[in-house]
Amino acid sequence: MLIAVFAPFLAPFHPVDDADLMVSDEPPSMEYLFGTDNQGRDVLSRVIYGARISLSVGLISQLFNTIIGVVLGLSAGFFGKWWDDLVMGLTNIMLSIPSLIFALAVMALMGPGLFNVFLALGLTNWSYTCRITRSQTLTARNQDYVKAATALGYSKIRIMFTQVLPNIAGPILVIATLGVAGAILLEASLSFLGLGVQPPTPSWGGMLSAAREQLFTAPWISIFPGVAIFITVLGLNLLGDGLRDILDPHTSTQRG
Amino acid sequence: MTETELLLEVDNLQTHFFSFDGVAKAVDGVSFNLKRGETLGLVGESGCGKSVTALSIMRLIQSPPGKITGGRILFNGTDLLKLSNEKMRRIRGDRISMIFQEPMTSLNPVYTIADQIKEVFVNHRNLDKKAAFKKAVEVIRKVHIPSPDKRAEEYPHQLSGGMRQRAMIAMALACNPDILIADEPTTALDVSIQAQIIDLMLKLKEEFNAAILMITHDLGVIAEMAQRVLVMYAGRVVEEGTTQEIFDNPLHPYTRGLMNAVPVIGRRATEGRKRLQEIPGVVPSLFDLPKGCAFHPRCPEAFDLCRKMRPDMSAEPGVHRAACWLAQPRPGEIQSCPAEAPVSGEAL
Amino acid sequence: MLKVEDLKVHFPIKKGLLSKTVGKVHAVDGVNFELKAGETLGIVGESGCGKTTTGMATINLLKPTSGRVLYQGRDMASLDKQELRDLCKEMQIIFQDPYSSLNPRMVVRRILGDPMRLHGIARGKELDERVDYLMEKVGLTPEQAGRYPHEFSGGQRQRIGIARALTLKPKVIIGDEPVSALDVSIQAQIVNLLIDLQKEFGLSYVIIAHDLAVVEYLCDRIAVMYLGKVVEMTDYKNLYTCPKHPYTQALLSAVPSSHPNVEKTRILLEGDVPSPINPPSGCSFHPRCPKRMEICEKVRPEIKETGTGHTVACHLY
Amino acid sequence: MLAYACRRLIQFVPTLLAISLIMFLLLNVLPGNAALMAAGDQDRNVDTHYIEQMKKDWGLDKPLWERYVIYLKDLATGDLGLSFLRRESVGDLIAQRLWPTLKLALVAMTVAILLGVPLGFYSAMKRGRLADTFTMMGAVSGVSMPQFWLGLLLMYLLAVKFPILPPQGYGDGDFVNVIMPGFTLGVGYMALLARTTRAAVVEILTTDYIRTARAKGLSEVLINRKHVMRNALILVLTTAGLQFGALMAQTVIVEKLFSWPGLGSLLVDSIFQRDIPITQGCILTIILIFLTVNLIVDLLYGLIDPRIRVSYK
Amino acid sequence: ARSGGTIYFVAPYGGDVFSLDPHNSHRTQDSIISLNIHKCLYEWSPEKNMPVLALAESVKISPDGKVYTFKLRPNIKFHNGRQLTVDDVIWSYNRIMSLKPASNGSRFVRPILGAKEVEDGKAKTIKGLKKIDDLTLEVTLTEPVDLKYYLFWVNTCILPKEEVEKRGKSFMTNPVGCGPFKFVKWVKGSKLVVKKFDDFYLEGRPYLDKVVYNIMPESASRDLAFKAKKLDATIVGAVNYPQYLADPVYGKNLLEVAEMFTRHIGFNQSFKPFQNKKVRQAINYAIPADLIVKKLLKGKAYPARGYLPISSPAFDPKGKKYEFDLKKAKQLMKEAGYEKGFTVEQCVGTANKSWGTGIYEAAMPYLKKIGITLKIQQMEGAAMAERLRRGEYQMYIWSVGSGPDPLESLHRFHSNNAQAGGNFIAYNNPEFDKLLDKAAHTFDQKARIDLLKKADAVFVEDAPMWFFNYNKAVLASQPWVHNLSKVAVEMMYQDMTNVWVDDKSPRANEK
Ligand SMILES: Nc1ncnc2c1ncn2[C@@H]1O[C@H](COP(=O)(O)OP(=O)(O)OP(=O)(O)O)[C@@H](O)[C@H]1O
Ligand SMILES: Nc1ncnc2c1ncn2[C@@H]1O[C@H](COP(=O)(O)OP(=O)(O)OP(=O)(O)O)[C@@H](O)[C@H]1O
Ligand SMILES: [Mg+2]
Ligand SMILES: [Mg+2]
Repeated sequence: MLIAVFAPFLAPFHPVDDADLMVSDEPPSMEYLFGTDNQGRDVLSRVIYGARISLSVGLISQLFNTIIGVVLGLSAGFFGKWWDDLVMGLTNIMLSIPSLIFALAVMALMGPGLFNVFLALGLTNWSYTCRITRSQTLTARNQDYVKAATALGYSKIRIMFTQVLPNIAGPILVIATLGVAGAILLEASLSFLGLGVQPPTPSWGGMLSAAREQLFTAPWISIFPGVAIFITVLGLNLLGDGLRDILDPHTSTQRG
Repeated sequence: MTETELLLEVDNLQTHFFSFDGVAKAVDGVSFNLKRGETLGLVGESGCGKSVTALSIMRLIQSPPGKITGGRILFNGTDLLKLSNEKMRRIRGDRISMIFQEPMTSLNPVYTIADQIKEVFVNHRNLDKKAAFKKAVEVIRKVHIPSPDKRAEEYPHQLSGGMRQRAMIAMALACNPDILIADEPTTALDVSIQAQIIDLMLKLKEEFNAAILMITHDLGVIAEMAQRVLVMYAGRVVEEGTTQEIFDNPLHPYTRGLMNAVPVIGRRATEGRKRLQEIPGVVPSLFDLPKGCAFHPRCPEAFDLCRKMRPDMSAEPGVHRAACWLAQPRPGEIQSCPAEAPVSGEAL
Repeated sequence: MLKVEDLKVHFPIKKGLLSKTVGKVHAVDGVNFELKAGETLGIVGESGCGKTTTGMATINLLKPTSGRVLYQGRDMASLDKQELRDLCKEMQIIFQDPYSSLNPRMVVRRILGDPMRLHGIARGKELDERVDYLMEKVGLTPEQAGRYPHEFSGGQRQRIGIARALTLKPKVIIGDEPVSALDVSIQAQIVNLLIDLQKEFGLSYVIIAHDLAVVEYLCDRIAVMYLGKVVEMTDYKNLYTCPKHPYTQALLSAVPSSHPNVEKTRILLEGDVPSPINPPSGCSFHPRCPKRMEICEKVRPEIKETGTGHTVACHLY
Repeated sequence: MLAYACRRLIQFVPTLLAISLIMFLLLNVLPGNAALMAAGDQDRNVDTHYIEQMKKDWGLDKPLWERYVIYLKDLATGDLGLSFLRRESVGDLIAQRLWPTLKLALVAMTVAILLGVPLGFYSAMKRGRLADTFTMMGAVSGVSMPQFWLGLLLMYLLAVKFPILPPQGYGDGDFVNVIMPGFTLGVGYMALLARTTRAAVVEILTTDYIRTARAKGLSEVLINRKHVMRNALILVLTTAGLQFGALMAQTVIVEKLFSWPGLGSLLVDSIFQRDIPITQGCILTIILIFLTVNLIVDLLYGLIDPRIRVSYK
Repeated sequence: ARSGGTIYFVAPYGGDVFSLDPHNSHRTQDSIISLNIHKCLYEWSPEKNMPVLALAESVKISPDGKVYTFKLRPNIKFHNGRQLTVDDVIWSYNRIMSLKPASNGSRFVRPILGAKEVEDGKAKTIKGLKKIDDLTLEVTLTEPVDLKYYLFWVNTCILPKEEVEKRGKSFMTNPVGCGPFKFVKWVKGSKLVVKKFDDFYLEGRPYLDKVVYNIMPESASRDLAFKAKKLDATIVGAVNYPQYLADPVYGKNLLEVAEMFTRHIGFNQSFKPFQNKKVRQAINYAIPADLIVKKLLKGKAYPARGYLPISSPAFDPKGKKYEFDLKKAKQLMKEAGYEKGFTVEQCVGTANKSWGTGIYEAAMPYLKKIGITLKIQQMEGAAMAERLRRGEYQMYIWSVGSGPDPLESLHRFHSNNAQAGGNFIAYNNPEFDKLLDKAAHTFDQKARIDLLKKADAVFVEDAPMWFFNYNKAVLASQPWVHNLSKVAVEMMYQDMTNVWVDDKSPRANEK
């Protein structure tokens, strides 16, 4: 995260403008710590700038996912009846359409662009969040404190947002962190098929797949973004596990 | 084998849980003994260490975070704490067995009742599957489950709570153990079912002549089942005696408080609604026990000494005794100059 | 004050993705009672007999399948939204489980304050004062209002639950097993608190419990439920001295004795409580009844008055 | 059980219809069309006459709703239509590709289960220790390892450096050909299953019935084998079932890498070529498989979990 | 030459083979294989770099260039054993014109008199095809075009009527032709096997017993498979080219040819700055095409001079070439009044490595120097094809076929060819048009070529595009493979008739 924010200060070169074809495909050296890519751009700088794109792809699209998933899941779980059936039907459909295919179709439809990548990924993966939110809502809805709120004359919307949502935020957050990792990887797959973030903007997935043919001739070009993805995914997974522990009422009550 | 044969001797048992917040001395120096054919009741409030005591005897404390840090558990003279895992495993379910509070979750949902009882015979008696099944049906019949052949092949979720608890009992008694530890066996059950189970246990005890360690927080159950009673508070035994003694002449203020806190059915009709006696305050956290006697902040009879020093048991195991300064001669030097002991309000 | 007439609550049993209704749970199957001002009514019965459901339907947390709940003569079903909200100020509920009945993400001050703000009972400084007042009333200190529920013990939480029920100054409080989850030593504190509050505020209680001793101690009149029906209703004295329904008798005898010297003759019931999905024909207690007669299998006994204020539904009388 | 299965099968219909509509709309508003693609790979002079001819022949000039109605009519008779570019029946095309993809997915799933489940189990047993951390880190790297990396690496190692496996291709359906792609595809899912298994086992280990089993004096080995395994299986099975659908759709990269004649590459190629009938057919097939697999998982569930078995009746 | 053995070849383009009925196919991928199963009147000769007679033994062309009289070889047999006659030719061409959906071969037959009427359903048979006898065919054209450049495409192959009708749809997957190899089997999406046709009309050929085509779209996998010796020959991608060049074994066996594809960036004339010729020229001067070819394409391309590629008969080696000259570029920009530069918002392109958005990326820093900023939009082929036809772009980067017939190639930019017809840049220059029209009516080969050279020069001077490069197709083969040829139309169009393997091949005796 920090790396992403401070990219301009950390990166030794500009990821796009400092391209120099004369030094393309240079292996790592003192000047270019991670080597250069086929366009003669500093891989280190691109990895650092790529963090911005990849993380924002992950975060923003996951934000979309989470909002869609939570709103639908919460309302479905809470209001039930035909609305629940409808939302669950939709969720099941989304769940069964392969996410890559759906993202692919959305991308092809909306055309290229960073924002569209956010949107495509953001529209794709909400079904899981939605299911979890709904099932959590169903559990939370039957908690005594929710009944108490009803007895105290709270309106449904108020109960939904003040009583239910804060209590199911934990699992949702955990899914969201894992989803960020998923989105980063999905963007990489989209890039593989040529529909990811627009060049020359560096994204890890894009760098990785752009350099896949050079895996054996110039391994540094793809290894470093690969490692960056690995570390991020690992970090997010650990963060997810950590959040799970922190937000688990069992552990937190024991603390008290 | 005489009536007074000593089966189990627990001596200064210490079981602690190690967590980030500190060490919880869940069981802190518990001593008692158990004779063949006897039912020993273990009462106390939630979290006072009853289950941990039982699990320590079975050596089933989750580790980490738990650990038995001291004491001895002599079973027929051998120290269970010194046995190898393998040897201990052979004792479990065979010589000492245990039933748990939650009959709903204590049975594996994916195996039939017979399957789960069979295991005991296969494990401890090396029976083949067929013979084990026969034996299983036999014990199921013993615990008065109707149509045992049919029920044996059913899954736990197909049985009612009471039946599941019977199945648990059948499983525990399968190998005719010397000691049966029952950890709140009826708490999760309805009153009428509870009566059935208590009745059953009493009958089976006669038949098997096992010793029972009966854990409960319901004094009524104790009154009906136990010959002797241990009262625990915050990880320690605070009073021991025969049931009669405990009910008629409780030594420890905590025991007295318990007795008076429960409404007795029918008493209102005869004596009118007398205010129930409360034990003020809350059960202390194990991480943060008060100095001196752990009960003193809630004790109506507490005095200076209680706040400074923890009282030990007033006598050796086996007689009516309590861990209270009121029930025993106080240490000489303090007794002589009680005024010198400063009252420290901060001890609270 | 509060009158429940032939209350029935049936839950549909749904199955499969098509949610076909395959049966009904007769959770509450015709319950009648009346609650007078300042009175305490007890409801006892075994697990699953419909006590909670009755309570929930009474304060309109559940919609009855049929029957009426009248509050001060007005049928609740006929009230509009605003009137229902106002009804909240009249009737409140205390839950059994002190752990799940408080929102774990809210501090106590909000738990107690929000409803009052919502109903415009108090705001600003006045609100804080009232929260402090309530805290003290239930035996907690005002300073503790800044804490989260998990920082309290079970007994203290139950006190908060009671304080919350009092926020809107209700006249009737329904206690759904308010002490069952508590330790013996804490139970007495809460029981005493309930009695004190009743005296002070002139409350009427409906206390739901399965512990006969507690109910007898707290309540003026007691209804014994079995499988969704009230089988016996009487005052506390009669309940102990002359229980009439065989089920009540068995229930009483099943209560463990209070002293090793008290010898009890137990009436052991056979079998388990039948499922409310297919209640037995006739008297629903007949399969377990030690005194069953032929008629019990076929005819459902009507509730009969067998003495002043003592009603029972049994063919023996 | 049979009745239950039938009922579930009938419930597929509305889902499939909804999906077909969504996908139909989505695909038909995509820019570009098959006729352009058919005019040649843009490598020769373009024949406009031909393009118009194509559009007419394929009905691309008709309004959208009319095309959907026609499509539905065909679908009702089990006809998935004719591929635009391949001029073959989509049904046949899919039939040819289905087995290779299923084979690939099954091998991958087997790899994932055979490696992932024991790994998760092991990790759960050693939870909190170093071995656990390492195993789970390995699992995460399995997830974040791009398939084409792993595939190429394996290919390099096992076909070039130590030529023990064919580098690519379907061969004549020989088993040796499926090993590498299957493994490549399976590793990511293995990691996922390892995590699920670990979580499931950790949870089960704290249940009361495991405590009961211990109290019975059963050995740890027996407890794990009998009591933990079966319960964990239930949870693992759901994950595996849900994942299977994803797996079927994620085969494209591996298929391209290993020249595997599967549905995934057919699907993705057809999207790029705007061959709508194939795309539709593939998606419906994949979803049908997904639904079927989940149905099977559900039914299997019943076999393993007696609690559910009863409710089928 | 040694007879026998099997060769493992590769079909590298865009996934599966679709159809082995060339009338019903439009893809390079399909033709690679069809080429060896089917035959046409003409075939491509790599040596002569133009089409030569194949099924026909001789041809007589009338002076006005409108009547061709073909004499077929007498010994041509279809794989089912039947003799091929003029009837088959006529039937095949009629089929091409009347297929539904339309056949991609139709445009090659359309110049024949009466073909269009058949296509439009107005006639049953093509009027311009006349059977003189079983082996003599008279073809009348509507316009004098150089028919060899039309009837050599495998899409115009001659098929046996009875087999096509018998097999119906399955003919596409199980074809019968008269080429050197017979179809054996096809594992969809993975590989395709053909085996020697013993009755092939050339005595003693083919040498090979079997050819296995592996369908391998991923270049990295191809590379590994080749190194694992599971491929006898493979097309080499830019990334691996230096490695192959340096390889002691493979380096000597590389076949290189300038393929007839011209990679370029097209300028949309409706974008104001691009209306100025000086701007277009400035861009041509500003981007170091040679350097990009060397670095990004690893030298695997020939920097472009004009539009027509090196292997085109009308290529002019002395023609004007825009050499990298930043000063001149700046000067031109200044003259054009764009000293401050401008931003090109829609630079469309695909993800292709050699002629996709990567080239924009490489060009960007250089264009920046003359003030031009690029905004890249990467998309897939289908979407791009539509945008090009609609003119919804400001710059596109693409590779288009620019051969083998130079006239046809240049005709793409004739003003009467619509944007949708391939003149994406909507080029319109009367001078250019005139030269092309004249060339079309000139039958003297040399004079015609000269006219076309001139036309290309006009085009280059106008600079409606940035001329990037002509693909250098590189075929690597194992040392035991002989007689593969440099095919300028498309390197992978390898006619296996003359290819043989020596006994060092691990598959020397595989049947
Ligand atoms: N696995 C564990 N980890 C940490 N602390 C534990 C664990 N098990 C028990 N404890 C602590 O040990 C103390 C005693 O617990 P125990 O279960 O013996 O109480 P109990 O008397 O059986 O209560 P209950 O009546 O509620 O069953 C409790 O304070 C509990 O917090
Ligand atoms: N929402 C529901 N849907 C279906 N059945 C329900 C629902 N709520 C309760 N029931 C069923 O209705 C019956 C009565 O339930 P209720 O909770 O009122 O019993 P109770 O007397 O309060 O029991 P307990 O003492 O266990 O709290 C039970 O059989 C229960 O399973
Ligand atoms: Mg316990
Ligand atoms: Mg209840």
